[in-house]
Amino acid sequence: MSGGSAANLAVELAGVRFQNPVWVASGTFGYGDDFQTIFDVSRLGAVVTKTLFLGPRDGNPPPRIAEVGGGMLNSIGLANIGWEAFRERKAPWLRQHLPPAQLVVNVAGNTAEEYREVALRVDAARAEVGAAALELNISCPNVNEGGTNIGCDLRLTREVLREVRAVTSLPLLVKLSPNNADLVPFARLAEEEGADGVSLINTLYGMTVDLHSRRPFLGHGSGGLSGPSLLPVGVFWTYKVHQAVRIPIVGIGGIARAEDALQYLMAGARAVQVGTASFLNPFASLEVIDGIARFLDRHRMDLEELIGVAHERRPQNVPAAAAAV
Amino acid sequence: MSGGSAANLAVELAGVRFQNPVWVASGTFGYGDDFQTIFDVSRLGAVVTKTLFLGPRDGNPPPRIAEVGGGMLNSIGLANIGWEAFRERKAPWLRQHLPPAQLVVNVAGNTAEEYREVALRVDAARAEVGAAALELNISCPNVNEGGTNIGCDLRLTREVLREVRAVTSLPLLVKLSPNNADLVPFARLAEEEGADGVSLINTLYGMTVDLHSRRPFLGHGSGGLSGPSLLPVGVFWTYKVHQAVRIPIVGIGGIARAEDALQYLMAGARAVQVGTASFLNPFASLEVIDGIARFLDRHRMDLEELIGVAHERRPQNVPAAAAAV
Amino acid sequence: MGAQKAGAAHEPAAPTCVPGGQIPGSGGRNPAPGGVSLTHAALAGRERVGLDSWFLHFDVPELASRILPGQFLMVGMRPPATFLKRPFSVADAADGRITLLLRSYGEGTLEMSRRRIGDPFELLGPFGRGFRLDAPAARAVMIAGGIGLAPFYILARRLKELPTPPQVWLVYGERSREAVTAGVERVLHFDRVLTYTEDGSAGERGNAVDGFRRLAAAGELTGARLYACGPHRMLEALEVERERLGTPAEYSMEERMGCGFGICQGCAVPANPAHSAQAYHLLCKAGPVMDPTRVLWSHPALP
Amino acid sequence: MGAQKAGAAHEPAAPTCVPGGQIPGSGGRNPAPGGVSLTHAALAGRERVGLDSWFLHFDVPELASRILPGQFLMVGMRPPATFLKRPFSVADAADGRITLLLRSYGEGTLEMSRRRIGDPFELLGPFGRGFRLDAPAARAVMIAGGIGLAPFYILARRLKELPTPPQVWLVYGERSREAVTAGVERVLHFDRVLTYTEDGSAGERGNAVDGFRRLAAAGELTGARLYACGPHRMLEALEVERERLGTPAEYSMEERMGCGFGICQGCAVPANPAHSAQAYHLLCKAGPVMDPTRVLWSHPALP
Ligand SMILES: Cc1cc2nc3c(=O)[nH]c(=O)nc-3n(C[C@H](O)[C@H](O)[C@H](O)COP(=O)(O)OP(=O)(O)OC[C@H]3O[C@@H](n4cnc5c(N)ncnc54)[C@H](O)[C@@H]3O)c2cc1C
Ligand SMILES: Cc1cc2nc3c(=O)[nH]c(=O)nc-3n(C[C@H](O)[C@H](O)[C@H](O)COP(=O)(O)OP(=O)(O)OC[C@H]3O[C@@H](n4cnc5c(N)ncnc54)[C@H](O)[C@@H]3O)c2cc1C
Ligand SMILES: Cc1cc2nc3c(=O)[nH]c(=O)nc-3n(C[C@H](O)[C@H](O)[C@H](O)COP(=O)(O)O)c2cc1C
Ligand SMILES: Cc1cc2nc3c(=O)[nH]c(=O)nc-3n(C[C@H](O)[C@H](O)[C@H](O)COP(=O)(O)O)c2cc1C
Ligand code: FES
Ligand code: FES
Repeated sequence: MSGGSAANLAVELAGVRFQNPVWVASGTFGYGDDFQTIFDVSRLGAVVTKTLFLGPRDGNPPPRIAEVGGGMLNSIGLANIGWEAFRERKAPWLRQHLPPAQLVVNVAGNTAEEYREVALRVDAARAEVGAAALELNISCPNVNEGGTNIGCDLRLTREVLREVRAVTSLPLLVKLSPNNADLVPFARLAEEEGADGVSLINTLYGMTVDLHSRRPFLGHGSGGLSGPSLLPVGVFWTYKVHQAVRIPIVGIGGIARAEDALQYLMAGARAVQVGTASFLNPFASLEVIDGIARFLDRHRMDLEELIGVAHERRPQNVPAAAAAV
Repeated sequence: MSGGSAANLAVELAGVRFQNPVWVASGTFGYGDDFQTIFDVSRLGAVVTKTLFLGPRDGNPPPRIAEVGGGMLNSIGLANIGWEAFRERKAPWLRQHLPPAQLVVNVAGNTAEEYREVALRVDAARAEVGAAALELNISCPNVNEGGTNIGCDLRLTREVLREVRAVTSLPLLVKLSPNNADLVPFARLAEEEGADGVSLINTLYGMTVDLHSRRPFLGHGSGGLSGPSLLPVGVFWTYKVHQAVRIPIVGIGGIARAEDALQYLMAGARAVQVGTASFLNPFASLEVIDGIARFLDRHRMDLEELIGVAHERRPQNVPAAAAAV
Repeated sequence: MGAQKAGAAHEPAAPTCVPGGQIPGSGGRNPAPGGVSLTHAALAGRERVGLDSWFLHFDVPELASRILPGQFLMVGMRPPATFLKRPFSVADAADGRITLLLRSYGEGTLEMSRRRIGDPFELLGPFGRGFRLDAPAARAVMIAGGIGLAPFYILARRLKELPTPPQVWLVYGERSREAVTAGVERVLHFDRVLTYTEDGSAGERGNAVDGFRRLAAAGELTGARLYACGPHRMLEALEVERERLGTPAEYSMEERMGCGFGICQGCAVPANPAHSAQAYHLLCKAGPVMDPTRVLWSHPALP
Repeated sequence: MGAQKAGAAHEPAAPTCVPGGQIPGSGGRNPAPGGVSLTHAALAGRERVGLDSWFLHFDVPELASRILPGQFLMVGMRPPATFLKRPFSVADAADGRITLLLRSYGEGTLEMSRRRIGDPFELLGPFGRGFRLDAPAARAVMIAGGIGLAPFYILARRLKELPTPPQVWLVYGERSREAVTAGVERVLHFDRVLTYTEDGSAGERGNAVDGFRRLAAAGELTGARLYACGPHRMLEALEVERERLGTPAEYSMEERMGCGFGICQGCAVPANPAHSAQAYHLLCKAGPVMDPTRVLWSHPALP
């Protein structure tokens, strides 16, 4: 329920009941506590933590963000306080301010073993921190394999999934990278390996060159593109992946308004995540919740009727290899 | 030379001398003649034709374009008049209004054989139409292979390149699709197979759902994303590919102003193509030419000094697998 | 494409290439004959003329002097409020002033309706084939659905300027009294105006096609020439009636437009296979004013 | 992160979670104590005070009442002219009015400088740790480089409101006479103003650090507290001098900011390894006013 709306926004996903389908994306909401002076985070569908590694990471040198047409680039470099510091310093606040079904812990590692290790620790502390699900960020370089991005390699992805799936019974979401020719094989792989859902999409590779210094602007060189530019890309892959797998999809990319979230839901996502939009407007996620409720009210629809509706009466087929142009 | 500028904008690429590095992109300039009432097309570095198939194609049903945050989607569906009609009805006008070194003929087919056939015909008519180079659009579904996008498949790309390279001695540019985990293998393949350069990038897959009809907005379902959103993506791949191959790069994606083109040149492109920007402002390509000339004047630089300069003094390495976030 | 075939006196003056080219971004200064220019103009006037419609005025003498009735402009704001420009029929062009009739509909038009006097706009054009002025009938009957009214101010004006001006009648259908564009009555070029509203709150109850039927039944269309503009469904319904009577006609149509001048191939309108080898016309070049027999009205892709 | 450690009386009031939460988009109405609000405000006043600087005024009593000197706002326009909002120090906050001192620099600030009275803005904040008001010295010496002047109007005002107000001196360095912000003289809170310009066209020739050196040489910094704001290179040069003297100081710094409140991790400033286990401080939370000894001034990534 939201505001004066009659709409029931609750949604079941990966075996968990979320009070609404609007989550906030990893790396764009800190560990939740930065919002303590802004709004009551328990109104959200879920809070996804910044990606946690086993130990802390400093991240990349500045500048770390750049504005580009239609969004921004970031090269934060997965700076995070590490799992143990999270458990000690951040989880208690979240435990107090967030019902247990609303925390999704996002983790990663530099190797498959590191993924397993951090997943194991989250699993062991699941009750203590109140974790509803685990989200795997696989858009990370594998240090053992020349830095290949795990999320762009089916073999490395499978390896990580097996390690993690073996050590946790927490609902498991795999967050897919859009830097691929096709996301369907990754989603199928996730399904095969027992993941409970896929989140998509992470950022696209990007770079901006500073004309004054005549070199890449970001301290790290390149970065990840997020914001409005990602909306049609994320909706596209949501639609495609929905045709291919049965596990639920959490739609991410460029969501700033209820209209954007509705596109993802219609394309087949069971939940969505608001990312970069929270930077410009910290209340964006709440506005998305309220806007979805209003849409359902106005059209006298159930959330369930909305999810995937775009597949039902499409005028033309989206061809198997949706080659555009 | 441009306007009152002292800058020499001429650039050698794939064995051809172009009077300046600013071209107009395939599918965003028709066959040139639509500009006859707008400006003198001979001022451009080159005109790249709409992709020509052997025979005419009607294209996709409407709506064919949609506006999205940071750009647009199109699902034109490679509508074109076909090579023969081009040769008869369009080439004479181009021949008259464009010096021979300024026409790049962009071609494609539904199979490797069709690619060969159309390339063969262009080669045979090269003097008649005044073709300076051939650009291969490989972002096309292969009808013999379940519609797999050729440009997302190394094997299919190699097959097309071999067929085409065998039948033409025209300078050959291969236009890469960004819908891939990595563009470097495609650029390397192009180099191996004797291409004279790569053009990058084509459009990214995208979709937008119409909240009123609750179905994909475009008649075709999905489309190709172009415009400002592509700028950081194209610059990123230009930079990466420049590190990996020796054949020249033509940078494409989101170029609307000289500043955008300068980013590509600094990242290593020897020429650029202005695409969607011509829709909003048909004079965009001329403004880019003038702006580059002004930049060179102001900084007393040669175009050659500019090309690839961002690689020379970068503060940090862009790691092999430029994993962002 | 289709555009090439339909050569006639009403098409834009034969284009010539300007040697040396246009000064970029300043096309307004020195356009080729029949040429396209990008004119930077401040909003010179703004009148609300209905619930969600406005006249927007721009003082752009050079551009105004080149407009043919039925032609359109691609209109943008500075800084741009939408990525693409929006197509607008020129509602009037006289005394160095161009007038648009704007209906606020979506993001772009809403933003346009909020702009204030002095705010900067970009006007790109003129584009397209307008109405024929070389085949006047004794009576010009204009059928306007909603904002489809726009091109008829200038068409009526130009018809009245002909050596032997026709009678000009307007059949205008709207949703309701509030929606009715007050400007209709202000223009002196219409000899007769029949207003219809869906709820009967102004004029007769009904729509513009009902008006056509009434004129037809009264035998008042004999010797008339029809000019229609409105939503696709209205034109489709009208065409069924018109075909029976065989009244000569031109319809101004709408389709999403990316560029306005033939390069994006976005504005495809299904072609009548009986009259065309190709599946689609590009509306921005072949139209926006079309011979209705060239269109496949029943195509499933049309709205 | 670093922010947690530096608890002191000058940090924003201890945050409390508002049960029931904020009304989205209307945060201005009911912010938590020390809370962040998104205030929609029309530009209430605009004064050009130098070649490329302006005062922008907003009448936002609720927000104005909560500003601590040295805090900043993330400022956006409606419709947004840039994707991200831009960080601005609050230059003054009194009588329900917030004043920003704007220097037009790039796309966003240029567009801001063109906005007219009545145009809609979004003010998000207040953010960050400001200057300490609990450790006043007998003499407050403010060193401003260019637009680094901004936070010193409000700082001077608030220092003068203390029970035992310090003397307030300003050392202000600018490029040239034209660039000098005329507003400096208008504010009564400065007891002494030393102006420097690079070309000597106003005040002394030199920069703000030269001013510091002069005061140091004259022994006028004994017992003083230093407050500095300006470009990174200026602060770095200043720090070399200051360290020698050991004058207690606070520097307001700049870094690219994506959010302003700790969630994007964009605003990393290299930390002095002698005082910190982590490599970077997040400037928006740990600053923008920093104890200069906590910063690694020589880091190659800094501009
Ligand atoms: C030749 C022509 C002449 C026109 N003349 C007028 C006129 O004189 N007065 C007037 O008020 N309107 C006119 N229209 C319609 C007007 O262009 C649309 O209302 C406008 O584009 C809607 O933009 P939006 O941002 O408000 O809507 P949105 O729905 O937000 O626009 C989204 C996209 O759809 C396109 N679009 C939306 N509706 C239409 C439509 N009906 N036709 C074509 N594209 C559309 C937009 O251009 C944009 O690309 C004309 C359209 C055409 C094709
Ligand atoms: C805490 C803080 C307080 C500030 N206070 C003021 C003030 O009171 N008055 C004033 O005129 N300016 C102030 N600035 C600087 C001001 O934010 C920049 O001038 C502005 O962001 C430039 O935006 P632009 O669009 O004009 O420039 P662009 O170069 O087009 O901006 C591109 C990007 O770089 C960022 N950026 C550019 N310059 C800076 C900079 N110096 N610091 C941080 N980010 C930058 C922008 O935010 C944007 O993300 C402050 C900066 C910070 C961090
Ligand atoms: C500054 C920033 C930091 C991010 N950090 C992470 C991260 O730590 N882990 C992760 O899985 N995704 C991270 N992301 C990606 C977002 O979660 C999201 O997938 C992406 O930004 C697309 O959504 P958006 O367009 O709504 O921002 C980050 C994005 C941004 C902008
Ligand atoms: C409407 C439209 C049609 C296009 N048609 C083609 C085409 O026929 N062949 C091709 O190789 N690329 C085509 N493209 C892609 C462009 O050439 C270019 O690669 C892409 O749009 C990115 O550049 P931009 O962002 O500057 O538009 C088309 C793009 C658009 C927008
Ligand atoms: S609008 Fe671009 S071709 Fe017609
Ligand atoms: S500006 Fe986002 S964390 Fe500091």
